[in-house]
Amino acid sequence: MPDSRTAVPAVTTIRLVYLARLREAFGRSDEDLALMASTPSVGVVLALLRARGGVWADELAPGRAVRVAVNHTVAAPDAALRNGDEMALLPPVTGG
Amino acid sequence: MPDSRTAVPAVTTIRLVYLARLREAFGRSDEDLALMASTPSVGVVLALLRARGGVWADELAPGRAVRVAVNHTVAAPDAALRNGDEMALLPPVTGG
Amino acid sequence: MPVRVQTADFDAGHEVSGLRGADARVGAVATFIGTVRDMNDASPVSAMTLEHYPGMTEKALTDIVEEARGRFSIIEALVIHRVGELRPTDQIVLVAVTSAHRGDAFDACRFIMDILKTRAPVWKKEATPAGSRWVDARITDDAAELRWKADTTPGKPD
Amino acid sequence: MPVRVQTADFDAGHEVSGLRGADARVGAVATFIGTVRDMNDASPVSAMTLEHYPGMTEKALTDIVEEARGRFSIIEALVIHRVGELRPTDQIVLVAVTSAHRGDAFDACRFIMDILKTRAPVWKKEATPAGSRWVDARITDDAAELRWKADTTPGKPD
Repeated sequence: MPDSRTAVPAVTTIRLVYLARLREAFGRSDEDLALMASTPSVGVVLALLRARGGVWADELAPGRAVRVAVNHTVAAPDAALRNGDEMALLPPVTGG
Repeated sequence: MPDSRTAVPAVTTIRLVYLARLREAFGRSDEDLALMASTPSVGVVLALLRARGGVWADELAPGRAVRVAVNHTVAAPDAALRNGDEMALLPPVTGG
Repeated sequence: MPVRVQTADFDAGHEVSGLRGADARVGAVATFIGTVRDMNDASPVSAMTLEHYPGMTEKALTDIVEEARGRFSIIEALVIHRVGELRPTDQIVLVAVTSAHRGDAFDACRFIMDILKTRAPVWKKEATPAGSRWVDARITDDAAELRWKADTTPGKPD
Repeated sequence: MPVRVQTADFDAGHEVSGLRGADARVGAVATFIGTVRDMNDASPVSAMTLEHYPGMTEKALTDIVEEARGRFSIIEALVIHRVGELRPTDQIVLVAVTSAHRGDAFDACRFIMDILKTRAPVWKKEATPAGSRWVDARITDDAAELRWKADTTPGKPD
């Protein structure tokens, strides 16, 4: 059993969900992502995804109208992420 | 046959209609009225009705919220009346 | 006919379906139903009688619908106003409007109701424990009409 | 439940009757139905698919209804949003609100629709002669939401 004073690096695993146009652009509806960052946030994940380049960098470029929801609630870039959170990327909505 | 140059005094007969509270106050729903005035108008008829005194004077006192319609269209006091016109007295409406 | 005055009840769902028809230009349907409450001005109401001025009511409602057509981009509009004896929870009035977009449907539906409230020659007499009474016109109804008045010319009060 | 997301069609008349129930406090019922048009942005539309984010849609709609309850004096409210494959003239969304007086019913119904349009995680993909396309968010929808913003705090865009 690990001693708390010699903790292994914290791993935060979140589930990413891609909706509508983003689901089609990324070719997947969801994926799990393991984060090593000490204080994982929405902004950190967005930066990681942009770093994948190509369509990821295009669709998530700053200024693109993409909203983020964490556990079904709209969240700002500085929102913290906890293990097991569901972070969804939403294009502008067009229901109703 | 009367010669137009020696015309008999013009008689204008109108139908008066009383609605809702006014119908109950006046104890009648309608009546015919023969007017001798040379230029009969809504205002002339209102004055004639007020001159009856009692509930007529009360209900039609200047400042009371009574609307007049002539032939189903709201009319101002200076609106002219022609033979056969229907002039209705309407309390403030409360439908819908 | 986009306007009906009747003693019979109406089936709002059926009326709205008929108004929409199979018209695929319609993207928005706004509907209002007025119903009899069992309380008014702090008195219990057990029943009400709606009296109207036959002929003028139909004309006034038709004019209001035409005015709404002139102000808003609407496809169809329907007004049904009941008269006679009504009881709490009974339906009194239906206004339904179809349009391409929701703004026009909402605006026109509300416009028709607001103007109807101040111009349709209809009067309510309520049965209360203290006897029957003619309902007083609401100040708020005049205020609601005024909101639309900037660019219209409703009949002037005498 | 005042909020439902479903593929099945709905019977607006039946839903509104159920919402009113036998509640004699209700004096006003405002209803909005959104329907599929056969034309959008100058292209014919033969069908559309509505995709949503299960779980969040229900939560967003429930939050919007709660916000309406906080802002307006309403008795009951119902929102039904369909998802899946729809064709022109099909019903998409129903918003129905009951209240004592018409101002609150109209305001709350419109508020719910305006906010739903900008916050419910639902997306339309249209089938047109040029192929299928995701519908662009309307500037007018953002403007409609802004009308209500003075005293509310909707989720910020990222």
